This record gives sequence, structure tokens and C-alpha cells, in this order.
Amino acid sequence: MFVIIAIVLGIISLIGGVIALFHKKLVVAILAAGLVSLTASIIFLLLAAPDVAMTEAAIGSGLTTVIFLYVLNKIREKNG
Amino acid sequence: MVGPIYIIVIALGIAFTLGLLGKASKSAGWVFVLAGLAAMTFISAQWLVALLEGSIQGIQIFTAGYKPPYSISLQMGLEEAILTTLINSLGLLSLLYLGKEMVQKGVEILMVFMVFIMSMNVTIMTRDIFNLFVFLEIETIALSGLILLIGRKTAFQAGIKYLIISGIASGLLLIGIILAYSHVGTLDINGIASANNGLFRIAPIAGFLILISFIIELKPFPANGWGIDVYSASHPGIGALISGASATTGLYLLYKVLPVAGEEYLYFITLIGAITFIGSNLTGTAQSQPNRLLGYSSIGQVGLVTMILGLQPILGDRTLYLAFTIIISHYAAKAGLFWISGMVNSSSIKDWSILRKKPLLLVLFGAFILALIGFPPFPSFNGKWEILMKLGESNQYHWIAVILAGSFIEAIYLIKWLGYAIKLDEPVENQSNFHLTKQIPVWIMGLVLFGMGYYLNPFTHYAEAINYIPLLFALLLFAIDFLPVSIKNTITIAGLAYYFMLLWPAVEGDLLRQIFLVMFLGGGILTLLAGYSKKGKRPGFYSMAILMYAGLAGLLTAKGMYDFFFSWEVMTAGSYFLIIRGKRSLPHAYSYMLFSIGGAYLILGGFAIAAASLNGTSLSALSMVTVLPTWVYALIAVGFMTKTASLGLHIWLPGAHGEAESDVSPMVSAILLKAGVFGLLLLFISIGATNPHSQEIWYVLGWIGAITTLMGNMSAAFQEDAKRLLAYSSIAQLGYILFAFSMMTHIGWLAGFTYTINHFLFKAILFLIIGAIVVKLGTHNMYEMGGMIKKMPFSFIAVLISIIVIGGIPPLSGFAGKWLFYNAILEKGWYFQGALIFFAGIIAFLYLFKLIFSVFLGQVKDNHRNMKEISAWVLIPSYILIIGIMLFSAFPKDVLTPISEMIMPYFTSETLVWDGTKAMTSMGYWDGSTIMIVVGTAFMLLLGWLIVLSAKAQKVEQFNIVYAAERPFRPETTHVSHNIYAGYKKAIGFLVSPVITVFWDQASTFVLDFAGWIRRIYSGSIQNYAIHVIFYIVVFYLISLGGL
Amino acid sequence: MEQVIIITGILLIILGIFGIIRSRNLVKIVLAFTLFNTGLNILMISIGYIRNAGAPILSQIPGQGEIPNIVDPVPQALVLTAIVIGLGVTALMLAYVLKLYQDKGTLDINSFKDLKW
Amino acid sequence: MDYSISKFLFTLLGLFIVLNWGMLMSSTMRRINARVSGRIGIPWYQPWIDLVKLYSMRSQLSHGTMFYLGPVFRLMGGVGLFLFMPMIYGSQYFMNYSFSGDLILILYFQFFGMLGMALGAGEGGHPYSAIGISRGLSQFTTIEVPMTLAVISLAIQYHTFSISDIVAAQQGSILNWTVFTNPLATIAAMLSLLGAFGHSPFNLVRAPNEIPLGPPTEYHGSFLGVLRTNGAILHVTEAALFMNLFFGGATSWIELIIKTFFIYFWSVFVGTVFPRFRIEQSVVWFLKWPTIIGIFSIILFM
Amino acid sequence: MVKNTLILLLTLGIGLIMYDVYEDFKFQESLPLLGDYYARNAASETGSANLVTAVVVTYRGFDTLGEVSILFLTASIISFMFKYKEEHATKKEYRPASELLISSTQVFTPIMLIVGIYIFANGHLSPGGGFQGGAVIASAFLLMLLANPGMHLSHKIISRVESISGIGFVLAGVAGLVYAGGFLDNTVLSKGEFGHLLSAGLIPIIYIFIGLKVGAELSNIVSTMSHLPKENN
Repeated sequence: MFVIIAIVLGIISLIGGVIALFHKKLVVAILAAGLVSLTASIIFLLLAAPDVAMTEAAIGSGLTTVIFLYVLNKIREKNG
Repeated sequence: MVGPIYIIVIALGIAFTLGLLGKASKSAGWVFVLAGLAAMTFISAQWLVALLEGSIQGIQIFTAGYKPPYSISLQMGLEEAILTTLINSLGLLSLLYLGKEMVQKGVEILMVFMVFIMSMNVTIMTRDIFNLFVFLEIETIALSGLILLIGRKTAFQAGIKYLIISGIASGLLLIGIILAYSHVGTLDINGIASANNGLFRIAPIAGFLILISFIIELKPFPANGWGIDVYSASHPGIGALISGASATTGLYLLYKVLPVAGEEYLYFITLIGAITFIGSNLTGTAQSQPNRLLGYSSIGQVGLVTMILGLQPILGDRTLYLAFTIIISHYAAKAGLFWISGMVNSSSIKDWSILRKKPLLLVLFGAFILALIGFPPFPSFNGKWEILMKLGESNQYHWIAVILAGSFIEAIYLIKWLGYAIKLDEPVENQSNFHLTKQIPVWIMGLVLFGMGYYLNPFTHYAEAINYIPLLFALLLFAIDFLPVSIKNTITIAGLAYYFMLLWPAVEGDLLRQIFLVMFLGGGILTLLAGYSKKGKRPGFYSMAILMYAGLAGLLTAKGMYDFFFSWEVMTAGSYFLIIRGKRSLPHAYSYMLFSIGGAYLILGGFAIAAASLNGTSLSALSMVTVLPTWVYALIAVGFMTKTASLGLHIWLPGAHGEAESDVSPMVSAILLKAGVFGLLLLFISIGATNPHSQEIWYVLGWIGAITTLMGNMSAAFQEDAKRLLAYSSIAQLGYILFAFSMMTHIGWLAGFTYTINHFLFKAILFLIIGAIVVKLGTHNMYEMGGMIKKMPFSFIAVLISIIVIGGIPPLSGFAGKWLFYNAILEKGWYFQGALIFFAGIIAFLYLFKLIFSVFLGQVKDNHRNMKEISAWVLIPSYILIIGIMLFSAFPKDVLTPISEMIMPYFTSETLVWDGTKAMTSMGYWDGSTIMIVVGTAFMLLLGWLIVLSAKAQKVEQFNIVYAAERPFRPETTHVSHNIYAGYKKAIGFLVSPVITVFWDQASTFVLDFAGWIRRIYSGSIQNYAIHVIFYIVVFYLISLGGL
Repeated sequence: MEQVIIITGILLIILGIFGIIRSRNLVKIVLAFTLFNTGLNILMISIGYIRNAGAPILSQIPGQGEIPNIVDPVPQALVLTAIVIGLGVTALMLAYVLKLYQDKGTLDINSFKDLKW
Repeated sequence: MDYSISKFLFTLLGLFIVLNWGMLMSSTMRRINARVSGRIGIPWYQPWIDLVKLYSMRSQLSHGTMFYLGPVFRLMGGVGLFLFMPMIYGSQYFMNYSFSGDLILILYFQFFGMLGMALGAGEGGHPYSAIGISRGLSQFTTIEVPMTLAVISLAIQYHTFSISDIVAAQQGSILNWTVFTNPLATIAAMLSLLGAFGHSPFNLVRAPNEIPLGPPTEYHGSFLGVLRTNGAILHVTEAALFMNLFFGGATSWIELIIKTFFIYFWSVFVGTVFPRFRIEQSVVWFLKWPTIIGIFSIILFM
Repeated sequence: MVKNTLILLLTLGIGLIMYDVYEDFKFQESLPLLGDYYARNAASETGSANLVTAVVVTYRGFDTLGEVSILFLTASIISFMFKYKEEHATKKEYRPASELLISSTQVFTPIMLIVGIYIFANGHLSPGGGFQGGAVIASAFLLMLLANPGMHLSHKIISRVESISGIGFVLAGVAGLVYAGGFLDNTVLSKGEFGHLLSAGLIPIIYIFIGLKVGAELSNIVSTMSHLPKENN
């Protein structure tokens, strides 16, 4: 059971990673990276690490993504 | 004792408190931080002092009250105390230096600064590898912030490059750490290291990853473009920190994690260090931006220390000490250089000539440069010396070669830079700012450098105690540099005379050294007499002259290889500064220095290999070399031959001697060249005539000597520059000397000594007088002179006597040399070399005639009609030397007999026999005194006869001459002196085509081009740099582990 | 399960490094970094994992000689630190990226070659 | 080492003989030369007449001290060479002062006069002097190469630099002469002699056509007389050197006169046959064949 | 092209290295040395139920200090980077946020703040702690910023909080040094009763400092980033 979840999560995170790297649109890429973090935090839960999972969710997929988006916003502002 | 943990408490406390201060009190924040750094320095220094005294032991601090591995522990031992003291004090001085910029930019950067210094303290002290990682990250981030201090846009590019690369490195480090943890279950460095020795050692890949990330942080060549960008983009004050503190820390961390990675990586560490040392310096040769140049140099030095760390199995427990000698030199020198760079504030090393306005800074600049290259009395000299000796003992010749080659390449650009500062015209515009608070830190670093050199000397193995008094005397002369020339000249002469008397008893009974002592110091006094004719202050001249003489005297008193080499380098440095004083000397002094350093390194290499088979480094032990003896002898001999300017290594001499100041030329020609001769003599004596390993060497040296003589004389004949002519003549004379000594027979050596003494006498006279005339007439070109015999009769007589000696014309002492020479040649059986030498000897007449004719005879040039005799201060030493020539000519026996007896023990072959005043060999005979009498008498009779015959001769002007048809109007048009050997040149001038100059030119062009080509990899693209780093990692992985 | 997770972590690391050296867009490079870091964190946590063990939160103090059935807390503590550090570095990098963008109006790394040789 | 008065007087006598023989020889040679080119030539006593005339001239100009000393140096060179040369083998008195030095002394003492002359002429300030001297020196450097090689060859052969010993080694039979025992060295030396005597083809140094003026004109009266005196002495002494080294030396004045005559004649003979070389030609010529021969003469005895 | 090939090759090389890592990966059957010690003793030594917290705050408290410093540094550098422009920047016109966002912000912000504080105050008992709590607090500020883009967080207050909590952290460490076994030793205060809020000695206090500091720092970063001027050149 866990194995399947792990495989699914792994595949999701890898796909997210590939999107993050290859997608032309930066917004999508950033969100995809956020998704990777999110799946990672689930993986941490699987690995009996609730503390880390919380942190990863709050910081990795939360704050980091927001900061990315802020910066992207600034860049767009200038372009537009 | 204040606990070391308070270093961190203070730093963080202050950093956090700064936020409370707000914007109102910017300078208060600065003072606050300064006080904090002072406190941190105090804490670490107090530990250092206590640990050095031995009053306490190093301690381990357990955070959270639990013993490692269960909690993070810090360690404060001697190593940590030294390094934290260095780092904190550098931080303190940097902040002082950066004062204004820091205050302006606000509290944030002060916080960053404080945390930066703190992080390095922790990385040094911590014994937990993950903690190390955390504080390394802090250091990285803080540094990337400090780069921004300069407020330039390029700083951002450098910052992101730095962040990205160190991000990769720290990521790999983390993988390594966690892998290691999974194997040994601890994060304690000591724990991992001890586990490595046992069963549960960490996986090789973990060791590799940990190691490679620390190596990447050290910016290894060629994966270091980002690092250099950081150096070149950041404020020089920050550059000083990166180079002095950050690099030092990085090296210590590498040392710390080496046991974690395991011993099998040591070889790769050495290799990496070697590649970096050579590669980075090589790239530096093509660089002209000061900060970037310093960056290349820093990375090179780091490479050297990395090498030393990798050589642990060979250097043993000396590793840390040796690394420290290099690090401390680099620390002080680089910090000082960066700070000066900040003051000069220019993007080209050519603008550093502005430093001439600040003599003290210029002197310190020179000291820093020399310390980096490894000159005495700086610590790096001691370090390199011991390293090479150790390597030699363990037969690690390739590493010796690498260290010497890298050091030499570094010298290439550092010396160039130094020369620019001393010689180039001051820049038209400059933004330099020599504020006192910026100067003080530089002074302190200078003091550190000299102080550490003095302090570390006794700790160095294979080293002898050094007599620092002459160096102090040089310092004293620098201190009184504001006095007029006459006073300083008197003091210098008095000093030399005193030193002469001091040394005389020391060399009592050792004729060889007595002879050279008279030449070095006696000659020094005589040539200094000419200094009274100079006006003004001659800033710096006397301290440098003393430096050179101190070196020369040191050669004589040296007992071992160490103090010999020490003196040798001191002499080289002093003479370089003397030579570069000439108006157009810059390129020539540069090539002089490069050849000297190259030669010195060959000597050093020879000594090092010799150390392999000797117990200790006594000079006299050279004869007992059993490992690669031929190589040892050849290396040392070639090293000395750079000083004697033998063929192939001579191209520096004509310019260096020709362009030097009028009283420097005799010093460097008549006196300094003899240092090379002295070295060769020592070498030859210790090798011994019958040594089976050196026969080929002598044969080759003989040929080199003969060809040098021929080429030197021939080149001299085609010279139009009076001083260069003399310089080429020196090359040739040294060729004779080399040839004579290479024969390794009793008579050959007598000939060699005769030549040495003669050359000392006549070349001093010639350079003194011709130099003074050149100054007086305002031209070097002989065809612009003429007819000076009536204006300067005393000079003429002196020159005439000198050239009679050079030509070897009986009855003067030159003939003694010639006669001994041919006897020796025939005895030795070197007939063709002998014929070549003879041919060269006749060619000498070409230039001798040219010299005396063009300057003194013929028609006076119009603008020289009102010339007077040159200064008596030049003539007095010349005539003292002439008395010497006359005595030697009339009583050769009294000079040659003691020499003969002195060298008797070295040779089994036949000797010179004296019958009254007559010298006899198996081949022939010669009676100097009789010849003097016969020629003198006959000459007087004939002169009397002519006087009787032409008593009524009418004196007429020179221009009153007979012409067939056209009569020139102006006398100067009738002075034929330009290119007078045109026909000769047409016939055999091809022999002196500058093949060797062209060779060296092309070699240097090649090096520069190559360097320029290499540095193309530093394309400036972040992506490329990342690729380099990954490439570097993968390649080293494949080399070190892929093959496992 | 651990196998799969480890492989995921490793692949993320490789993907991250690939992204760092391949991307020409600065933001993408920073993104690649976060991937790299995430992969690292996964790898680290899985080191401490012990099959069938619980989270390292105890309900009572274990007795003498008793070993609670929990996973290793040490890697978790490390990863906690690493995540925060990662955030700091990422934020800083992004600030730099923004500065560079404001300077040149582009995110193409090849435009930032003012420092070279 | 004999510094007695009688020794001195005998030496003076020798010098007198050499001087007169030198003058006679030069007039004879010029007559031969003239005959070859179809002229009558000077009377045999012409040198004496010249000498007397020159010494008695009243107008004498000096350009300076070195100009004045030049001829003295020059004459000292010739006389010194004579003094250090053993003239008659076996004669205690006509060994002169050769005990003060050997062959090397002779070789180097040649330079004494040359240098003095060059300096004296140099102070004359005449541009042609400088040209002449530079050419002379250039040529001289290469003339000496084969000569040196020959001397080294001799020194190897006889293992001595002492002229007397070399002569002694050649006594007994004509076949002991160096010319037979070491023909290569002799050839090299005799070719070098051509240059040393400065006859055509190697007489560009004092070429009568291109340089009609210069030293011979600047130096006149007693100065020129001194130079002429020296020329006579020098020619004989140098020929005597070759005689000593290669042709068995002389045991009597008659032998010396005959041998030196033929040695001197050899250079005149070549001079009438060959045209003059330019300086770069003669330089190259001397460095070519005579040098090679000289080298072989050494190789044969190594 | 060459470059792309090189990049692929290098990725392959990295893959090789990572394969090696995978090969050497040691799956734990039992707790390793350190983990074992902590599992046995950490609870009794520190009084903290959450062992991760025990490790983070006490045993590896020094790391945490560094970690906090990193955020501190980052915030300082970022504000240094944008400082001057900010002072000269003119007031910007912001597009007003949607009504929904504004009103939900008014509801959620206080809740989030409280949750954040709860998380770090209970760090020694349950999952979570200073970092997580700090992140939640920062998120609250973020939400406020989103709802009211023109709002300027008082930098003064943030930096006061940041400084004071930082100093507090350091002083707590020193207290451990002075009154207990070493720097950051938590046994200065009594360990209290296991599993209670007021237990585990200094841990909750330190974690509160950490939480406040992290929250302040993250808010600082976020607000600096969001108030960046539009145009510089």
C-alpha cells in the first residue's frame, strides 16, 4: 500500500520537477515546484517525520512559492 | 580566561542588538561592532598567548552540557587559537579600514560583517560536521552580502555566481554528511575519523562528496571563475577578508575534514593543489586588473597550501607548521595588498605608480610582493625551504618541480607589478585616497609579516640562525631617508667598514672568503665613495644597497644551505631595487629579477634533492650527495650561472647593467656578479675535482664559458651604447671565469682567481668612470662623444690602464690571467675551447678600442666643448683600484702564492712552481716582475729618445689635420665612430644574431598567450561556471573513485 | 517503500543539477535549486527511517534500557535546519535575480558577463 | 736572469743588426716587387735615406699626449717583441730577455704596439685613422685564429710554450723542423703570416689608394721615423718567430738572415700575385681554410 | 550543440555519482549510535516529548542558532540591497484587492497568528516548533499584505521583535552556560512534568524566541520583497 503511494508521489514529484524545469511559463513552473515540495511533505509524513512535513509544507511549498511569485510579479510589472 | 563561546555570544549579541539601534546612530553601530571585534580578538588572542606559553591546555567546549557526539562541541586548541586570532584581528582591521563605507551603508551591512566574522570562528572551532555545514552556509551568505558593499552592479553578478556554486557545493556536502552518518551513526568529526580507522568506516563516496565540496569552496583551478569574479567585483576591503580570512578558514576546514574523508584522498588533494597553484598563477600572468590579479594570486597560494595539506604523509607532523608559514605570509601580504588596492582605487596595475607618493606604503607593497613569492625574511621563505627539503628527503622531485614552477610563475606577474609601481609614470588622473585610517591597517600587516618572519625562523627545520643586524641597519637607513645624500653615504660607508672589520676575524684563515670579503665589502666601500658626487636625497638607495651588501656578506658567513640561500635571496632583492633605479631600467630589472628568481629556484631545487642523501644541510656536505648527484650539481650550477650571466641566461645583463645608475653599475657588475662566482666556487669545491658524477658537467660548463666569452665580446664590439658595451664585456669576462674554474685543475683555478680579481678591479673602474661620463655628457651613445682626453685626462688614464688589463697585454696583470689560462688549457687538453677563448680575447680589442677611441679620442663634439673632468669622488675609488692593479701586476707572486696554497688540497694535479719571481709550469714560464722591469726600462729609453728627437714638436688642435680634397667644416663630422666594425659585422655578425633573446622573448610571449588562452574559460557566464564545477567534480570522481 | 523514495530523492537531485547547468533563465536556475534541495531533504529523511517505527514524539519517558520504537530523530533535526537554510538561500538568490533583472531587463544568464577573464 | 751591462750591450747589438737587416730586406722586397711589375724600384739604401730625412725634419706637429705616445708604444711593441724573442739558438747573448716569458708573452706583446698605435692615431682626430684602425683590428682578430691553432698544435706537439725548447726540439736534422713534423700547423701559421705582414691581398688596412692620408701623413718627421724604425725591427722579429717555431730556428746570424728572408719573401710573393680583399672577404677567408687546417693540425696531435 | 552534449554527459556523470550514493545507501535496521542515545535519554535529559525538538533546541541548539542567523542575514542583506531605492521610491498606486480577500483576511489573520504561537509554544510536545510557527506567522502577514498591498509593515516593530528575540535566544544560551552545563543547556529551568506545556526547561522559551525571530525575519523578507520599487534605472 505504502509502496504504491510512494510510487505515485514519486512520479508526481518527478513530473512536477520536469514541468518546473521545462515549462515555458514561469508561473506554471513555480507552481509545479511548489507541488514538488508539497508531495515531498507528504513523503515526509510517510517517513514518520511530522515535524519536517510541517516545515516543508509551510516553508518549502508555502513561503518559497510565494516569494517566487512576488519576484515574478515584479518582473512582470516591469515588462507590462 | 574568557571562554571561547563568548566570541560567538558577543558577535551574535551585537549583531542582533544593532537592529535596535535604528538609523539614527550609524557611526555608533560602527563603534559598537568595532568594540565587539576587539573583544573577540582579545578573547582569541588571550587563548593564543596562554596556549603558546603552555600555561593551559586546549579545551573542548560542550554546548548544551552534553559530551560529543551527543551534542555539538567546539574546540579551542593551539590551531584554533591561532586561526581565530588571525581572523578576528583581520576583521577588526578590516572594519577600521572600511570605516567610512560601512558607516554610510548602514547597520545591515555591519550585522552581516559581524556574522561573517563569527561564522568563520565557529567553522574553525566546531567539531561537528553538520554544524560546520550550517556555519559554512552562514559564511557563504554573509560573504555574498558583503560583496554588495561596493555598490556596483557587477557585484550582483558576482554574488549570484557565488551563491549558485556554493549552493551546489553545500548540497553535495549535505549528501556526504548524511551518508557518513548512516554508516557511523555520528556527526562528530573526531568520531567519524576514528570510525574510519575501524570497521565501520564511511563509504568512499561519502568521503568524496564531503571532500570535494570543501575543495570547491577553495576555488580550485580551473573551476574557479566564480571565485575570481568575487575577488574582482567586491570592495578591496572585503577582498582582504576573503583572501586573508575566508581562504585561511577554508584551508583549515579542508585539513579538518581530511580524516573524515580518509587518507586515500591525500594524493588527489596534492594533485588538486598542484594544478591550482600552477594554473591559477599562470592565468594571473595575463591579468592587469589589480583586484582580479590578487584573486588569481590568492587562489594560487591556496593551491599551494592545499598541496602541503595533501603532502601530509611526507611532511608528517610538520604539515601544519609549514602550511601556517605560507598562510601567515599570504594572510598579511594579501590583506595589505588588497587594502593598498583600495587606496589606489584603480582598475589597472599600471596606476600603482601613485604609491610613490607614499614611500612607506611603497616599501610595504614591495615587502608584500616579496613575501608572496617567498623571499626572506618572510615566513613563506622558511616554509618553502623546509617543504622542499622534506620533499627532497622523500624523493618527491615532481612536487619540488611543481612548487618551484608555480612560485616562479607567480613571480612573473608580481614582480612586473612591483616594477610598475616603482617605475611607471604617475597616472594623470587618480581617485586614490590615502586616508590615515586606511593606512594604519596596512602598516600593521607589514609589521606582522616582518615580525612573523623573525619569530618563525627558529622553528624551521633545516634552518640556521640568521644575523638580522644588517637588515636592521637597512631599516635604520630607511628611517633616516630624509637626510641628504652625503650624510647617508657616510653612514653607509661607516656601516660597511664596521661590518667588514666585524667579519674579518670570522673569515680569518679562510683565504677564499677573505678574497671575496675584500671584493664585496671593500669594493662596496669604494663604489659608494662615488656616491658623494650625487646630489639630492636618493630615496631608498642606501637601504637597498645595504640589503645587497648584507646578502653578499651573508654568503660568506653562511655555514649551511639555508643561510646561504637566505643571503642569496636578500642580495637578489636588494640588487633588484638598486638596478631598477635607472631611468629606463624597468624591463631590464624585470628580466634580471625573473632570471634571478628562476636561478634561485634551481639552486633551491638542487639543495632539496641534495637533502635526500645528506644528513642536514651543511654546505660542505654537498660532496656526499649520492642521490641523483649529477642533477643536483647541474641544477645548482645553472642556478649560479643565472647570476654570472652565462650564455643562454645572459639576456638580462646588458640592459640591467647598462641602464643602471652610474654608481650602481659598478656595484652590480664588479661586485654582484662575483656572488655567482663565489657560489660556483663553493659548489665546485664541495663537488671535488675527482667526483665521477660531475665530469660531464664541467665539460659542458667549459664549453658554455668559452662560447659565452666569444659571444659576449663580439656583441660588445657591435655596441654603440657605452655602458652596454661594458655590460657585454662583463658577460664575456664571466665566461672566462666560468671556463677557468670548470677546468678543475690547479692552474685553471689560479687563472680563474686571477680573472676574478682583475675583473673586479677593472670593471669597477670602467663602470665608475664611463658611468660618470655618460651622466656628464648626457648620452649613452659613444658616437655622440669624443675627444674627451683633453677634458678628462685622469679618466682617460684610468680607462687606458683598465683596457690594457682586459686585453691581457703585458706587462699588466691581465696577462697573468692569459698566461695561466693557456697553460691550464694545454694541461687540461681543452684545445678547441682554448682556441675559441683566444679568438674571443682578440675580439676584445675591437670593443676596447672602440670604447676608448670613441669616448676619449677623435674630435670633440660641439656641445661638449666646455666639459670638465668628472667628479673627484669617482676618480678617487678608481685610482685606488688602479693601485691595486699595479700592485697585482708587479707582484703577482705575492697574490698567487697564497691562493695557490689555498686551492692545493683540492687538486692532485701539478702545480705552479715559483723560482724567485718566475712562475713555471711544465709547459712554460713567465716572470711578471721582470717583464715589468724590462718593458718599463725600454719604454722609458724609447720615450726619452723620442723626446730628444721631437723636443720642438708644436702642439696643434686636433682639427688641424691634413685632407686631400674636401675639407669638412665642423670637427664633429670627422669623428668616425658609429658602426665602425661594419665590415666585420657583415662577415661574421650573424654569429651574434639575438637567437637567445628571441628565444626568451618567444617563450615569454608563449606563456602570456597561453595564459590568455586559458583565461578564456572564464567567460563570465554563470552557466559555464556551474558546468566547470560539475565537470570538475565528475572528473575527480572518475579519477579517484571511478577507477576503484 | 524506502527504495522508491530514495530513488525519487536521487532523481530530484539529478534533475536539479541538470536544471542548474542547463537553464538559461535565472529564475529557472533558482527553481532547479529548490528541486535539488527537496531531493536532498527526501534523501536525508529516508536515511533515518526505520521500518515500522513511529514518529520521534514520546508519550512518556522511556525506562532504563528501554528503546522506544521510533525513527531516528537526528536526520529530521538536520532536515529541519536544511529546509530553513534552503529558504534563506532561495530568498537571497531571488533577491539577486531581481536586482540583476532590474539592472539589465532580462533573465538570460548570458547577459551577465561583465566580469570575466 | 741576467741584467748585466754586457747582456744589455749585446742585446743592443742584436737590435742594431735586426734593424739594418729589416731595412735592407724591405728595400729588397720593394725592388723585387717593382721588377715584377716592370719598374726599376728604389735603390737598396733608400730606407736609410728616408730614416735620416725623417729624423732630421724640423716641422713637427703633435695633436696631444696620446698622439705623442703612440709611436713610442708602437716602437716599444717592436723592440719588446725583439727583447723577449730568442734570436740565435745556442747563443747566450742573443737569447735576449726571453727568460721573462714564453710564446704566450710574445703572442700577447704584439698587441702592445698595436694598441698604442691605434690610440695615438685615434687622437690624431683624422677620420681615416679610425677607419684604418677598425679595419685593421677586424682583420687582425681573424688572422690570429689560425695562428693560435697552430701554436696550440705546437704546444701539444712539443709540450711546451718555451720558444727555446721548441727550437731545441727541432735541432739535429732538417727533418726535425716543424714544417716537416707538423706541416698542417705550419701551413696554417704561414697563411696567417700573410695577414700579419699586411701585404696584398690583406693590405686594405693601410691601402695606399683608398687612404692616401691618415696616420702616415699625420705622423711625420721623427714620429714617422720611429714608426719606420719599428717596422724594420718588427718584420724581422716576426719572421724570426716563425723561423723559430717552424723552420728550426737559427744558430747564427747568417742562418737567421737567410731564413727570415725567405719567410718574408713568401708574403711578398703572395702579395704580388693576388688582388686585395675587402675587409669582410679577408675576415671570412681567414676563418675558412686556414682555420680548418689549423683545427686538423690540432686533431692530428690530440 | 557541444555544450548540450557536455551538459548531458555531465548529468550522466552526476547520475553515476548518485548511483554510487544509492549503492552505498545503508538502510537502518535499528537506531544508529546517536539516534539510539537520543531515543533512550533525550526525553529524560531534556524533558521534551518531541525528540526532534529536543535535538533541535538543545543537543543541536547551536545549529539552530546558526540557522536563525542565516535568516537574519538573509533579511539584512535583502533589506540592504533594496534599502536606498525604497527610501527614494514614490508612493505607488496599488490595485485594491478583492472584497473576499479583504474580509477573509480580517478573519484569518488573528487565527493564524494564534495558531503560529501555539505551534511554537507546543514545540516540545507536538510536531512543530519555532520554524513552523514562525512560518505561519509570516504567512499571516503575507495574507495581510495581499489584502492590503499598500500597507507598510512597521519595519521598526519587526526589527525590534527580531532583535529582542535574537538577543533573548543568545542570552538563554548564556544562561545555560552560566547556570547549567553549557551553552544552550535547557536545564536552567526545571524540567517540569513530562508532557506538560510548562516543561522541558528552557526549550519552550527558546522556541518562542526562535518562533518570534523566524516569524519576524520571514515577514521582513516578504515585506521587503513585496515593497520593491517598480523601476530603478
